[in-house]
Amino acid sequence: MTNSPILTVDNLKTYFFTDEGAVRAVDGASFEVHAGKTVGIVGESGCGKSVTALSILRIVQRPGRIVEGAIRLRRADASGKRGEVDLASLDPEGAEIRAIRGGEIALVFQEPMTSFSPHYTIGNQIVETIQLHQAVGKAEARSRTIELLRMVGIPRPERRIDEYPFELSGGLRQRVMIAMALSCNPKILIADEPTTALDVTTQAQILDLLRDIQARTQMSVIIITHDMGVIAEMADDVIVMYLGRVVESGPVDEIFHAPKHPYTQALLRSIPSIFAEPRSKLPTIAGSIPHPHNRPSGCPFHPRCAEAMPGLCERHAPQLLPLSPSQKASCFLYHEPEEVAPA
Amino acid sequence: MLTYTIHRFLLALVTIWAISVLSFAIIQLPPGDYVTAYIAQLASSGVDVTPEFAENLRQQYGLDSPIWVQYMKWMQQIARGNFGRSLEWQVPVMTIIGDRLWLTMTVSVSAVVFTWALALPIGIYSAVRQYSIADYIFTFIGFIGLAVPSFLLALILMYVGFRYFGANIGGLFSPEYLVADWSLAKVWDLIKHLPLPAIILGTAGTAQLIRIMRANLLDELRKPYVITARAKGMSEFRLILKYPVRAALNPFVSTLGYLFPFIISGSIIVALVLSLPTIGPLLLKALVAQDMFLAGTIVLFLGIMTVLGTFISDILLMWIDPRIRFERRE
Amino acid sequence: MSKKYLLILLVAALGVFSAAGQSDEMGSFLVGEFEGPTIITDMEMMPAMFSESPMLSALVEAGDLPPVEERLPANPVVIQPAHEIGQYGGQWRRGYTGPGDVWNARRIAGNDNLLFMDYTLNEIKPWVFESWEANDDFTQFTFKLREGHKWSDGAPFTSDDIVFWFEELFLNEEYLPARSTFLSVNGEFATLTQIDELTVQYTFSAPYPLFLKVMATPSSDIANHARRGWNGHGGYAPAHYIKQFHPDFADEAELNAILAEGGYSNWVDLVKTKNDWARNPDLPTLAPWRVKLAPADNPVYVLERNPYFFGVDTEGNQLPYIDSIVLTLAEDLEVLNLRAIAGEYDMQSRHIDLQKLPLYLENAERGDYTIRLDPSDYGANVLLFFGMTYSADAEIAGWLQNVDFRRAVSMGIDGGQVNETFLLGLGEARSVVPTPANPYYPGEEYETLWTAFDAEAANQLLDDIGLSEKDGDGFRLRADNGQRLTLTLTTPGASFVPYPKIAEMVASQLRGIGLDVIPEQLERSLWQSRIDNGEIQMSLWDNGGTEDVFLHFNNTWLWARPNYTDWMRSGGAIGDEPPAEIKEAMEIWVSGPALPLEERIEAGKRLWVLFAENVWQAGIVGNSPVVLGTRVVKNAMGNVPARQLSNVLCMTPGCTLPETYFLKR
Amino acid sequence: MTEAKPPAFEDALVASAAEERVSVATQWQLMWWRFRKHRLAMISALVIAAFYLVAIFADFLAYADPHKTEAFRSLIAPQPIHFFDEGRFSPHVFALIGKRDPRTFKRVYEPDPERKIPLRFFAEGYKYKFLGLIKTNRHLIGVEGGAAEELIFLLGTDQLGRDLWSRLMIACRLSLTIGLAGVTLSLVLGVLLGGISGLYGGAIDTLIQRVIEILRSIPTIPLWMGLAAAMPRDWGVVQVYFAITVILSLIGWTDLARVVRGRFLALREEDFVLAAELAGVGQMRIIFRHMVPSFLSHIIAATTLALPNMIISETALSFLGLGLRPPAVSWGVLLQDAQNIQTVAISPWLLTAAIPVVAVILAFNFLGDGLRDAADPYG
Repeated sequence: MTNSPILTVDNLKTYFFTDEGAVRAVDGASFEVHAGKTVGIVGESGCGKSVTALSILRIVQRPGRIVEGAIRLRRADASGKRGEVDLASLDPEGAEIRAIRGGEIALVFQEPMTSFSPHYTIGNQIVETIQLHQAVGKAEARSRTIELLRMVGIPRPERRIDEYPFELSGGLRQRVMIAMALSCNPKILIADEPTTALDVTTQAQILDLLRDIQARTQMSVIIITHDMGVIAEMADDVIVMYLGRVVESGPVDEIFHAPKHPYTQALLRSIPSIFAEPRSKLPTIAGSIPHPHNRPSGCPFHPRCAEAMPGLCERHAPQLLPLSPSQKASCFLYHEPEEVAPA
Repeated sequence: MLTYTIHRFLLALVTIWAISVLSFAIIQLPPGDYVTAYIAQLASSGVDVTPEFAENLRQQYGLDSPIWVQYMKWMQQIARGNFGRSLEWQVPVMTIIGDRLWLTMTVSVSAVVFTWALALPIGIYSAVRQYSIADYIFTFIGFIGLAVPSFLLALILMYVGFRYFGANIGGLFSPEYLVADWSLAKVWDLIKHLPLPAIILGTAGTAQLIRIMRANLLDELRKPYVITARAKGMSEFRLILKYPVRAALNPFVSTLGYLFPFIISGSIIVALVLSLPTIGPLLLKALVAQDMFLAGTIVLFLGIMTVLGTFISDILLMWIDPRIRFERRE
Repeated sequence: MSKKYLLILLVAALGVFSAAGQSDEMGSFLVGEFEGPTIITDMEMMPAMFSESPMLSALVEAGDLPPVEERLPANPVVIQPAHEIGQYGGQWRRGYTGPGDVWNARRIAGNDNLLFMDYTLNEIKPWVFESWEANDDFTQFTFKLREGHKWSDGAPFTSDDIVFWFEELFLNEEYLPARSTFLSVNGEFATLTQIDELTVQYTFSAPYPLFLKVMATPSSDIANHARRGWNGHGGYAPAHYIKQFHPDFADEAELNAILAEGGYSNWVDLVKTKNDWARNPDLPTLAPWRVKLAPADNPVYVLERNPYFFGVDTEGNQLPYIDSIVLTLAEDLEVLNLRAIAGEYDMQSRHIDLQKLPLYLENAERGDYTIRLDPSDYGANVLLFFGMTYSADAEIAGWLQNVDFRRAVSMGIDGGQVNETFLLGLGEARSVVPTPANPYYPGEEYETLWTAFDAEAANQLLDDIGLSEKDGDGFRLRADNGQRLTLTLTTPGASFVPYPKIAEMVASQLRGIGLDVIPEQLERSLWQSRIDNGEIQMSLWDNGGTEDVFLHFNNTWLWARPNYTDWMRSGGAIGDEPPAEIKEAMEIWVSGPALPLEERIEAGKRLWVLFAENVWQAGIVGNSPVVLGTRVVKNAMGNVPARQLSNVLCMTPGCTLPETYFLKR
Repeated sequence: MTEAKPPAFEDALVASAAEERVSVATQWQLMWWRFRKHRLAMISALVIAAFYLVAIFADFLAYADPHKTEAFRSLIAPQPIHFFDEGRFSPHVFALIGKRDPRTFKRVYEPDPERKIPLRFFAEGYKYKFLGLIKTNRHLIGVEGGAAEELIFLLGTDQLGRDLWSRLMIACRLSLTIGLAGVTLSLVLGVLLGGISGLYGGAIDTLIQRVIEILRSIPTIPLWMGLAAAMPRDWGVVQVYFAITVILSLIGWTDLARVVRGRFLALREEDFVLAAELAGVGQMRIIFRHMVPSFLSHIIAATTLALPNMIISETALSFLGLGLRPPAVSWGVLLQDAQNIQTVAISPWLLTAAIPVVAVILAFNFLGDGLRDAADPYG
C-alpha cells in the first residue's frame, strides 16, 4: 500500500444509449489497483462489473460510451519516464490504446468455448498477439508461444499449438486463453468470470494457475466474478458493485469479516457454507434487480434493503465514503446525507 | 473422407442420370417437334412450305420414332462422346456449345466479381455500422438492383450508351474483332465490353449477398472471439476481416455450386437484350426451335455443373472451415 | 405507279381531336422510283474483255486460280447495273438473328436460278440456262446450258448435274418421299431427257404453261440450288461432290464412317445437310457468293465471292462487285435495329421494324444512311383468317363457316385504326385482293367488298343470322346454351408484323359489334402446330407471295388447313370434301398452272372474287411497307434501287441483283 | 448459438430488462415490439398495404377502360394538371389536338388553350363492378359530360391509345395476387417435406435430399416453356399462368425445405423437445405445438421474401413471352410493351410501369428484413 496504485478508476460512468433512454451500466465507479495485487469485483449479474472491465480496455461497443470519469494507468512513456495516461480520454481505435490492450492490460474471459475463432489454430491466434505488440519474427513468436503453452500447463505444446480450439477441452482452452493473455507480459490481467463455465475441479486448477503465474510475474489481477468463494480465494482487495455503483470496497478480510453495506452482507449470507445447518434454505436477497429504466431513486438498493430508512434512502443517494483507512461503503447507515438535494 | 467422397460421387451419378431423363422429357413436353417449329419459322420468313416437306424432314431427322427410342439413341451417342447434332445449326452440338461456354464463363465470372466487390464491402459496412444512415443508404442502393427489372435496365443502358457515348451495341466484341484471331487487342476489346453485362447481371444478385453477409456478420460480431481479438489490441479493420468476415464467408462458399447454373439461367434475359454470345440465348432459341439434342445437352450440362459445383463447394467448405473438415474426417 | 403508292393518312376527328391540315402524300418522300438492273440479251453488247476483283487477281498471279477468261463461261450473262458500273471490293455488313435466319443469306446471295425473273417480276430472262424453248402446247421444254460454265470449285457444270439431281435425288423415294408438285401437272411428274452435255428437255403429260415462270421464280423449289438444295430439291446439284455421300456411288464403309462421325441419322440427312448452300462451305455453287464461315461455330456468318460466277457487267467486269458479305449475330431484334440505326449495316430491310421509323429518320444523318420504303403490292399485309376446318366447338365452327358471320367480323374491324397505329398511316385499309398492278386484279369493287368498316351493317348482319341475344355487358350469346359467345384470336409471336398487338386492337374493335374476342399469343411453332391440327378459330397473318396466286401455296390456303388442303392436294384421297364455293376455288388453283396465259388470268381473277365474296380471309390493311419493306441503305452503297418489290417470289432483294451493288469509295 | 449471449450487453442491464418483459410478453408481442423499431420496414408495410388497397379499388381509381384502343390517341405524353384557374382551386387539363407529323412520323399533340377540361371527383365513367359485386360507373376522377378516356391522360397513353394510369391501376390486381397460391403451396411443401426429412432422417432424408438436388439442377426456363405449351388449349392466359405458378411451386419448395430440415435437426436435440417426449406428448403434437412455432417467424420472413420474387418472375417471364400476356393486364405485360428502343427514345413515359414494380419489390424486401430481424430471438 505504500506505492501509488498502478491503475486508478475514478468516477467512471459508462452509459448505453438505447431507444428507450440511457442505461447507466456503470454509474460512477471508483477503485484502485495496486501492483502485484489482486482486486476482486463482485456483484450480481447486471451490476456493471463486466462493463467496467470493457471500459478499462476501451472496447465498450455502441451504443455504449464512457460519459464521465478517468481511468489512469501508471506506465512508462516512450522515453522510459514514468508517467500516467488517462485511458478514458484516448481514441478507442487509436494506436496508443491498442498498444495497451493485450500489451499492458490483458483480458481473459468467461467463454472458453467461443473466445477463440474456430477458423484458426490456437498457435496462429497467440502468435498474432505476440507479433502485434513485439517486433519478433514468426519463428521466434512461435517458440515463445510453445513456451507459454508449456508454462500454463498444456501437455505436448509442440503438437497442441497446431490444433484448433474445438479440439481442446474447456479447461485446456482456458489455459490457452491465459497463455495468450500472458504472451506480452501484461502489467494487469483482467479475468472476467474465468471459471464460470468450467467444472469444479478445473476451476480450482485454473485459479491455482492464475495465482501461480501472479506469484511469478508480479502482475496485478482484476478478477471479476459473482462467486464470493473465488473472491475469498483470490483477492487482496474487494469491490462490491450494485447497479453500476461501487457500494463497498476494502481488503478481503475486512469485507468478509466485517461487511458494512447491507448488500454485501446479503451477498455473503447467500454463500453456501459447510458450517450451515444441513437442509436449511439458502438465504437469498429479496426482490430482483430493477429494470434499468426504472432505476430506484435515492439509494438504488433501497427497495430490496432490509434496513432501508423510509424518507431518507429513497430520496437521497449515498456517497462512497471511508469508514476506516482501508474500507469504504456507500450507505446512510454510516453517514448522514450531506445536503438535501433531490437525487 | 474417402468413403464420403465415393459415396457422394455415386449419388451424383444417379442425380445426373435423373437429370438427363428429366431434361429430355421436359423438352418433349410441348406439342409438335423440331419440324413444326422449323416450318413455322420458314412460313414466317416467307418461304413456301408444303405439307410434303414436313414428312421429308421428320424422316430425315428420325423424329418419327417414339421418344424413348430417341432418348436411347441419344444416350448411346453420349456414351461414345457424341452429344448429337443440332437440328437447327446442322453441326455437332459440342461445336456450338464449346465456343460459347468460355464466353459464358467470362461473363459469369465478371458478374460474380462485380457482385462480390459490391456486396461484400456493403454487407460488412452495414453489419459493423448497423442502423446507421450509411447502412440504410448502401442497403437501399443494393436493393435497387434487385428491384429494377434487369431487361429494362439493359435496354436503357444500351440505348444511352449508343446515343450519348457512341458505344458498340450489344455483344462482347467490336465488329472488327469478331473474326480476328486472339491477340492482346482482342482481349482488351473483350474486357472493354464486359462491364455493362457484368453490372446488369451483378446488380440483381447484390442485394441477396448483402443481406446474407450482413446477417451472418451480425451474428459473428456478437461472438466472444471478437472481444478476445479486440482485447488483444488488434485494429478494428484487421480484426473484422480476419475473424468474423472469414466465418461469415461460409454460406457464400456453400452457394458457389449453384452460382454458375443460376447465372446462366438467370442471365438468359439480359444476354438476349444485350445480344451476348453466351449459352443462355442459345438455350432459349434451342427450346423455341425444339432443337432437342442441343437443348437437351445444355440442360444436361447445367445439371452436371450444379452437381459438380455442389461437390466442389462442399470440398471448398471443408477446406475453409476446419470444423467441417474434422466432422467429415470422422 | 399510280395513286396506290400515294400513301394517305386517314385523319379522323374523334372526341376533341380535330384533324389538322396534313400532307396528302404522307411518307411518299421515302418511296423512290421503281428501277433495277437489266439483263442484256443482245449479243452485240457482249463485252470483249473481262476483268476481275483485285482480290482474285492476286490469286491468279499466285497461280492459285485460272485467269478470269477461263473461269467465265463462253457466253457469260451480261448485266447492266441499275445506276452505274461499280467498284470492286469491300464488305457488305448486315445483321442476322441465328441459325434459323439462313434465309437472310439465301435471299441476298443465292441467285443461281435456272431462269431469271427480272425485277418487275414480269419478264423471264436467261440466267443459268442460256436459252429455252417450249413447244406449242407447252408440254415439252428444252433448255440450253452455257458452254464452259463452272462450279465454284472449277469443276464443269453440265447437264449431268441436272440429270443426277433428277434421277438420283428427286426421284429417289427414300431421299424425297414427298416431291414438289411444281414439277408435275395434274398429278403426273415430268420426265427429263438429256439431249447432250449442254441440253436437257422436260416433258409433261399435259400442257403446263406456267412451267417457265416456275423455272424463273427465285423462290421456286425446282430451279434454285442455293435456296432449295437443303430440302432435297433445287433443280440441279453438283454431282461430283454429292456422289461421295450417296449410297449408290460411295463406298459403304466410308459412308458409314462419315455418318457415325458426324452424328447423321442416315444418308438422306447427310446429303441434305451437305447440299445446303447456306451452311456448307465445301458445297460447290453457281451463286455469286459462297459460304466462307457457316453460322454454327463462328460469331459471324461470312459469305465470299464465287470466283467462277458466270455474270459480268456491260464493261466485262466479273460480278459480284462486293468481295464478301458479313452478317453479325444479334440475339434480339432490338439490338439488330439499334445497330442499323447506328449505321452499322450497309443495306438491310430484313428485321427492320417499321414502328421504329421515327427513330430511323431521326438518326439518318448521324448513321449516314437513307431510309427507303417499299410498299408491297400483294393484297393484305395484315389479314384475319378463319379456321374453316375448326371443329372442336360445334357452335363456334358453325359460325365460322357462316359467310355472313365472317362478313360481319370483317366489317367490324377498322383497318384505318390498325394502319394509323401500327403502320404509321403508311398503308390502307382494304380487302385481300391484289393491287391494280397485279394481272389477277379482279376490279375496284372487290378492294373494299365486305371490308370497309361499318359497325352498323355488321351488327345488322349478326342480328339477322341469329346472334341477336346479348348479355348485360352487351356481348352476343351462343345459340346452343345461352352463354356468352367467346372466340379466340390466335397470333404467332416473333414475326415481321406485330400480330399480337394488332390482335389486341382487333379484339377491342370487335367488342363494338358485341363479339367477345380473346387475343391469344402463341409461340410460333405452337401456332403452326395448331394450324396443322385445325385448332385455330381465327388468326392474323399476311398474304405475302400471292402476287402470283398460283405460285405460292402457304399463305393462300392457311384458312383451309388441314382437312380441305389435304383433300385438294391428294385429289380427294384424304381429308374432307369442302363446300362448293371452296371446292370451286381449289379447282381453279389446281388447274390454273395448266391453263394458257389469258385463261389463267381470268381464272386468277375469279379466284380472288371468290376470296373477296366468301371472306375466308378478312383483309385489314395492305399496300404498306410493314413486311420487309423498310430499308436502311448506307449512303456509300451504290446501285441499290430506290424502290424495289417487297416480295417473296422476288426473294427481295434477290431479283434486284445484289451482285451489282457496290461500296463507293 | 444458445451459449453465445452478447457479452457486451450482458451486464448492460438491457438483457435483464428484456427478460423481464419476455416473461409476460407472447412471442408475437415481442416480434411486434422489435418490428416497430425497424422504421424502414414499418414504412414498407404501409406501402404494401397501400398497393393492395389499390388492387382492391383498381377500377375505382382508374378512369379509362383499360382495354379500349384508339389509334388517334396513340402515344400521348403525360398531361400536366393545372390546379388553379385564375387563382381559384379548380383542377383542369387542356384538351389535346393530335396528328402524325408527316416528316418525322411521330404522333404529336398540342394542348388547345381554348378548351379547359375541368376534373371532377367521383365522376361517371366506364361501367364496372365495384369489388366484383356492385355495378357502378363512379370513378375517383373524371370529367363532366364527356368520356374521361378521351380527355385525361395523367400518365399518357400507350401505342394502342390506352390510358397508362388506368392500366397501371388494373395491373396491380393481377401482379400482386397471381403468385400467392404458388408461394403458399411452396411454403406448405417446404415445411412438410423439410420437416419429414429432418424428423425421420435415414432413407427418407436421403431420398428427399436427392430430389431437392435434382430439382435445383434443372433450369426453370425449359420447364416453364414446356409447361406453358402443354396446358389445355381452352384455358385463358391467366388460368395458364396461374396453373404454371402452382406447378412451379412444386419445385420451388427446396430452399425452405433445407432450412426447415436444418431447424428440425437442431430442435430434435433441444431440451424442451426431449422433455415433451419424456412427458409422453404425441409426436404430431410435439411438432405442431412445440417445434413449428419455434421457427414460424422464419417462415413468415421467408414468405415475405418469396413474394417479391414472384413479382420479378412475372415481369421476367412476360419478357420471354412465357408469363402473362394480353389481354391480361399486369406489370409484366406493361413492361413488355415498353421493352423496345422506340419507347426508350421517343415515348419514355411508358417506362413508368417500372416504378410500382421497383417500389413494391423494395417494400417487400425491407418488410421481410424487418420481420426477420424482429423474429430472430438473438437479433
